[in-house]
Amino acid sequence: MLKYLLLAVLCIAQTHSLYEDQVGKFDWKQSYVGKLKFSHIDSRANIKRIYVASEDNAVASLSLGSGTLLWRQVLEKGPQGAIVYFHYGANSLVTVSFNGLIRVWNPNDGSLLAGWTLPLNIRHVKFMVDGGNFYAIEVSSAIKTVLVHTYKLASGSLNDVVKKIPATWLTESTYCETNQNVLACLVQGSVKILFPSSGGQTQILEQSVPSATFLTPVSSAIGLPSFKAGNVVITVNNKNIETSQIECNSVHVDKTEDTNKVLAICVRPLSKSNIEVDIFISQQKISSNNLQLKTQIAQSDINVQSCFCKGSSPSCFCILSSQDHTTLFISTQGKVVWIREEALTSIISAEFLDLPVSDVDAAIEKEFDNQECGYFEMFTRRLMSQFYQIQTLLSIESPAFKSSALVRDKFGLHKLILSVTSVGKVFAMDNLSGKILWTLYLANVTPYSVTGKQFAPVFVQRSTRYVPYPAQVSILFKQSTSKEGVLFTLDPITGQLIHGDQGQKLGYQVELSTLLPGVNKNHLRGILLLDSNNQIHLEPPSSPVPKPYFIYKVHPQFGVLTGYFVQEDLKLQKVWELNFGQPVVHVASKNPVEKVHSQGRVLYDRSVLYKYLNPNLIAVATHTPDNVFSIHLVDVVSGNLVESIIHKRTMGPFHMVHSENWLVYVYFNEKTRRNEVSTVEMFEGKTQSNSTAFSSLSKSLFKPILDKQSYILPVSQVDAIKETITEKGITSKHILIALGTGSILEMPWMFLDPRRPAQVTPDMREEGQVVLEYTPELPILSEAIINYNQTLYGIKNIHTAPSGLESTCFVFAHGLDLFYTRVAPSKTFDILKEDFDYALICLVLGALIVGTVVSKKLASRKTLKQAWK
Amino acid sequence: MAEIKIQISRFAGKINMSSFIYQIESLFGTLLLLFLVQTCQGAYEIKLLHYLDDSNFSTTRGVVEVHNVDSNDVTFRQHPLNPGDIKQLKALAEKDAFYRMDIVIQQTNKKDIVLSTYAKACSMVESKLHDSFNVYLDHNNNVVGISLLPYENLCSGKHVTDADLAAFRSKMYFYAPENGPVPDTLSYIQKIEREREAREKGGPKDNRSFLQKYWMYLVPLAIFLAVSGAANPDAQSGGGGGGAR
Amino acid sequence: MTANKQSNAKRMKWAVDFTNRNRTDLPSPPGYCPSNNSVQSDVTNQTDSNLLIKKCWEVALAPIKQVPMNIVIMYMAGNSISIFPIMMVGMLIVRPFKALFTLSSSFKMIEGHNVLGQKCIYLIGNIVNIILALYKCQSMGLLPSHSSDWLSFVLPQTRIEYSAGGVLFS
Amino acid sequence: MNYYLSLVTIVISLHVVRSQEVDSTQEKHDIEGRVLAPTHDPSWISSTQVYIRGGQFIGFLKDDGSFTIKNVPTGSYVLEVVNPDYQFDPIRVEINSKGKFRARKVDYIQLSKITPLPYPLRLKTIGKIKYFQTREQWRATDLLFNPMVLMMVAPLFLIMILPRLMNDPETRKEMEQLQSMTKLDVPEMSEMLTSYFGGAPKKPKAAVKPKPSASKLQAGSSSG
Repeated sequence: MLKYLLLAVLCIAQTHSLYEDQVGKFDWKQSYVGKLKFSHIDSRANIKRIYVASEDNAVASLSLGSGTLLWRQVLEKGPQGAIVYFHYGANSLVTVSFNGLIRVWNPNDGSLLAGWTLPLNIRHVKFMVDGGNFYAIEVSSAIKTVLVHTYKLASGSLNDVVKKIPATWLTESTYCETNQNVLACLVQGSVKILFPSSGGQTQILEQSVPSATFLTPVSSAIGLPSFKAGNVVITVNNKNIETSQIECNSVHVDKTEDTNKVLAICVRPLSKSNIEVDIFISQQKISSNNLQLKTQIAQSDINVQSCFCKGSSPSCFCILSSQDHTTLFISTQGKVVWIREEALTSIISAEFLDLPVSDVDAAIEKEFDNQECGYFEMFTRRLMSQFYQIQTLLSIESPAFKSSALVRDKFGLHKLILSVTSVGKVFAMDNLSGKILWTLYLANVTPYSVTGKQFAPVFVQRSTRYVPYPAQVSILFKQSTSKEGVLFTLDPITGQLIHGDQGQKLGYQVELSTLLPGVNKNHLRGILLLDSNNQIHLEPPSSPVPKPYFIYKVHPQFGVLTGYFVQEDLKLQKVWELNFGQPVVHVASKNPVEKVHSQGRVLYDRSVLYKYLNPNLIAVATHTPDNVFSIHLVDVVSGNLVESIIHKRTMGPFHMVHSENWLVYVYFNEKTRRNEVSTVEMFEGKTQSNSTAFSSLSKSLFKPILDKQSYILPVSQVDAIKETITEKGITSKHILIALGTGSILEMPWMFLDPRRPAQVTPDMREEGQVVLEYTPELPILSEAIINYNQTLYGIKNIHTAPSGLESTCFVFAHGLDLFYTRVAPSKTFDILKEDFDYALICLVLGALIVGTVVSKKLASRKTLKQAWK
Repeated sequence: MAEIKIQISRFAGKINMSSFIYQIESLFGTLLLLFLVQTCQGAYEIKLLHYLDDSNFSTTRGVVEVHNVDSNDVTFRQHPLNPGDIKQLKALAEKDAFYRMDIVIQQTNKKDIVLSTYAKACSMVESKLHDSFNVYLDHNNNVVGISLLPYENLCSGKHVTDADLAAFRSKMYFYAPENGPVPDTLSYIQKIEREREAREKGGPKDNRSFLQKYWMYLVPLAIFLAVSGAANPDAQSGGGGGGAR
Repeated sequence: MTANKQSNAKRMKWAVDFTNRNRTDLPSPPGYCPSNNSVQSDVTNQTDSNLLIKKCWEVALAPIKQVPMNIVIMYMAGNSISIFPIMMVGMLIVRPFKALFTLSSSFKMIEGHNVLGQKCIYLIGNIVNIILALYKCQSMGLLPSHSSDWLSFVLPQTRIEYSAGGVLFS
Repeated sequence: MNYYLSLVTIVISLHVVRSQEVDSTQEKHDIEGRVLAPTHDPSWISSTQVYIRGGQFIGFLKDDGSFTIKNVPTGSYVLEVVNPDYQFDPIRVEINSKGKFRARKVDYIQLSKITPLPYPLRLKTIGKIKYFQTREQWRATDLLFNPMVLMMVAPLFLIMILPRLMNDPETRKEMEQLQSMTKLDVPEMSEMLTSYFGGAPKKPKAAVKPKPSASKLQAGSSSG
């Protein structure tokens, strides 16, 4: 046992691990909380902080000055953990989750002070916290009473008898809200204000608001619980009602220090990067400021989360949250203090893009641009470009240096991460620093949904390699209203939209889209779009379509797969159809940029087992209600079912990776109550029937050799899996597994190999290859956790991309945290080590040279002496 | 079948916990199951339709009666091609177009399943309508897909007479899905057990003498010494000569 | 250069010192008889050819003699590929080849003699050595004799049909 | 046939749905326990959570390290302590329908093997997680005992020291004796061959003249 463990440790040590001094050198992590739901600014404490609760079930504390995260606790995943009530007061934070859990947090470090369950159905209950008591208010229109349950906040023990406030005015349509210690109900054109926490006879205030159709609580200073009913802002000030009419969607109510007058702050967006902040005192606009933002936000609505004001001529600081999940901290004086891009928690697509070459290199490339010119001209060009190079070397003010920040480096390690979020916001980030280079807000769009996951296709139509032409990327969304497709085409380096703000409206519903392999004369790759009438559209229309071209469609609900042949006139001819009759949970095709270097696998007797590298092979996973999980390997050109593999008594979540000639999938085995990883590797055999070309049609009779193996993955949950990818495919592959506990595990393919022998014989070892004996349980080694102690919450997906170095692969994981790093599955064999000692090697070389010279002298002297003897 | 029974017993376990109504229901289910087990071996029919041009109109090619899936027991009843059909098929082959088929699986008391498959028309012609069907089944023995495989996979452009294209000669094979792998814990535990036992016993004592154990190292050493001794005088003389000069 | 000249000058000085002496006046060392020289050569002439042939055989047999030594070296080197075994094997291969190319010069000393037999033995010995070295290479896995050795030259298959598609958007 | 089978599936799945519904209205239980402090730094409390099903149920720690996972339905769960710096063994907790708890060690390989653990749970760290490789330190002994260095040094020793030893006249004499002994033992093959081949032409040929190279050779052999 120990022997195998030792072997495993050795293998890991060979493959990958980080040194402690490399922390943060190749990686960065950014922590987010998600779209703000509740917030509170603690301005009175010595350390000014902001406490927030988000749509992503996170409770956190931010520093007021910089917006950095001080602590964060993430509650239960999914709707069960949704935070429905949030309160800050008296050195405690209170949250109520949808599952009925009331938790009291220590605001200083985020540890739990108390936690208890509310014994009520949470759906019809409003909450309020007042003086160490927790009130759950049931508004029951059936018995025409408001029931107030009082609990001790610290323990959850029922504090008092249930207080019953008779309310004969309650109807089915009555809508109630709480703010601070006040309950407000909107009843047929009037707002009733109750004070459930006050003892004795309950006083009910009433304000008629004839035109109001909705009632929302408004952010307000302590002691000024306010609501907005229609256009009227109702403020309860010391058991008196004050109303003010402000034409503004989002307001904050506060009071001025000296005059004690009610003050309202109103924020409205003017454009995508411009907002207006107005201050009203007694409905009089006293100041108006225009704020220029460094990001793009949704123009539709902006919500004032909370504010704090000071001074007699009031100057306030406010937290705003916009529809596109951006959190802003501004001062009403017209300054943006900080911006948090919380939309980054909802990334649905990400792409690594090349940066343009530097101006100097571009000049050199221009030199070789057109070959038709004569020798003399070429010579002068050469001279010119060299002169230019010298010039740029000498003068720092040269224009070449100004744009040097965003240029490609020698090893292709500097790239741009383009991420598209489900709210329609697009980000470009620098992969080395994680800095946001530009943002773009695409209005009125929603992402597509594919097997339960949100998805917006991103097409890299042209990289930066074709110098006179700029790089071009297209993003496909659907319009929120008409469900028709919209194509946004942009230059990824600058973030400029090519077809304007509204994008290119396609005028049809897109069913399927793909990037074509060929380029047109402008080096632009075309996009093929399939509408709901099976009509092919090309974008740009003149794009070349390869021949013969086949298209397959997967109907996920019914499990029907249909294959089409694209005819000369771009009409589809249905050629094959499979019907699994089971819902499809996952479809895994190979990464189109993947390259496979080795066409076979060397066995220990030095013969070759050729890989079955079918570019048209996909893996379709279906799951039946009786918990049978099936993997179907389908050749999408011939429509052949290469193999079907079934796993009985299994449950999701399923994750699958399909690469080269193998398949890895993870599932939960219900019978043995553990997560299992199965791997399938496909081989053509010891000979290759056609070593130059692969044709699915002529290979339809052929059945590959399948090797299958299963391993126990001793973890409780897997959130995502992905394979590493490198430029030429020479480097060995690793599987990145995002665990539910927030780590990303790098698992060498060697461990998952289905051909791990049951017993390693000595002649297997002799060949110098590392052969691992089969062990059913995979080792989880802490050295293989690429994010070390930086826990990542709720990883949704991992993206990998090749770098310019063959050894190195980029990894970008996103969820509530963003994490970027680079991994070298076969170690960095093509670059000197980070800790390479240049001084030592120079020293040694110098010493050797000196030694040779000296010893030569000595030797000649000795021979002379010898001759004299 | 065994699987189904296991499922029954599994659910039978649940019944004890739940109410009486469930018991009756599952009893009914069990009975139904047992009934089905007896009768569901019934045969079904597969209707074959083919397209002899690029249009969307298919014609009937024939019918396959499936008697028993496990023993590939099927009967083909296919219409011979008339001269017009042959001409159309040859025209398709000349265009390098596809010979497409729709396959309708007709089972009693069940919705028809329509599947499609195709082959190159030229390979169909060159294999003289000699083809086979691979029928893929799922774990419940439902037909999931069919693929048409002509006898000749590649087109070489050889001439085929019309007489060769008169009738179809077909075969049908059924493929059931494979059971997925499971972690092999049993043999691993046994191996660990064996190793532990071996460790406890302590390996077999090596009672051989020193020479017996290490002869393979000593013999080469001896040979080496002997050979170097033989070679040494020459080397010595050469060295001496060099030194004298 | 100057040093050279100096030393030259010194040597000249020396030479002058030497030549000043009259060598012919010196008496012969005891036991040395200049007239005896020719007689001795006559005696040696008889055994000379035998000695020559013996020397010749020595040269011819040298490679064969090396064989057991080489076998031992190979055995000691083992089959693992690291710098020293590789260097040894390299020597084993290069030496006989070198010897073969310098075959004629090795037997130059015995012009006129019929040394064909010796040459043959020499050749065979070297060939045996080469075969031995090749066998060693083979057992070390250095010879590209398996299909796996040519694997990295196999180009990826080009695809004939292109395909694309996926799950329908909703 | 397939129709019937699918009907069966429906019946079965109906049962599954029912049983799940039963589960959801089942009694909920609270799993209790305590995580023993792995370090003196109090900040570990806020960075530690106890997870079930990868965060579907979470227990947060109080100041004393105690936790309660609320509203867990009956079933078998693997409980994990998530801390970025310290490792804890997972524990399998089983809650039966009567609300009895049973805790045991997680063994994914031998499912039938039960190693019971106390309940309420007491979770102790098994050590700090080692994420990083340690850099190799440069040590003189490492260099000296490097096989490469040894192989370089040993010949150097032989070349430099042995001739000095040889200078000692007694050892030299001994060596020479040894050599002469071995020389005597092994008959010279070339001599044998010469005598064998040279036996026939015993008479020296007159035409053969002593060449300078030959005489040189002679001199060389005689000196040895």
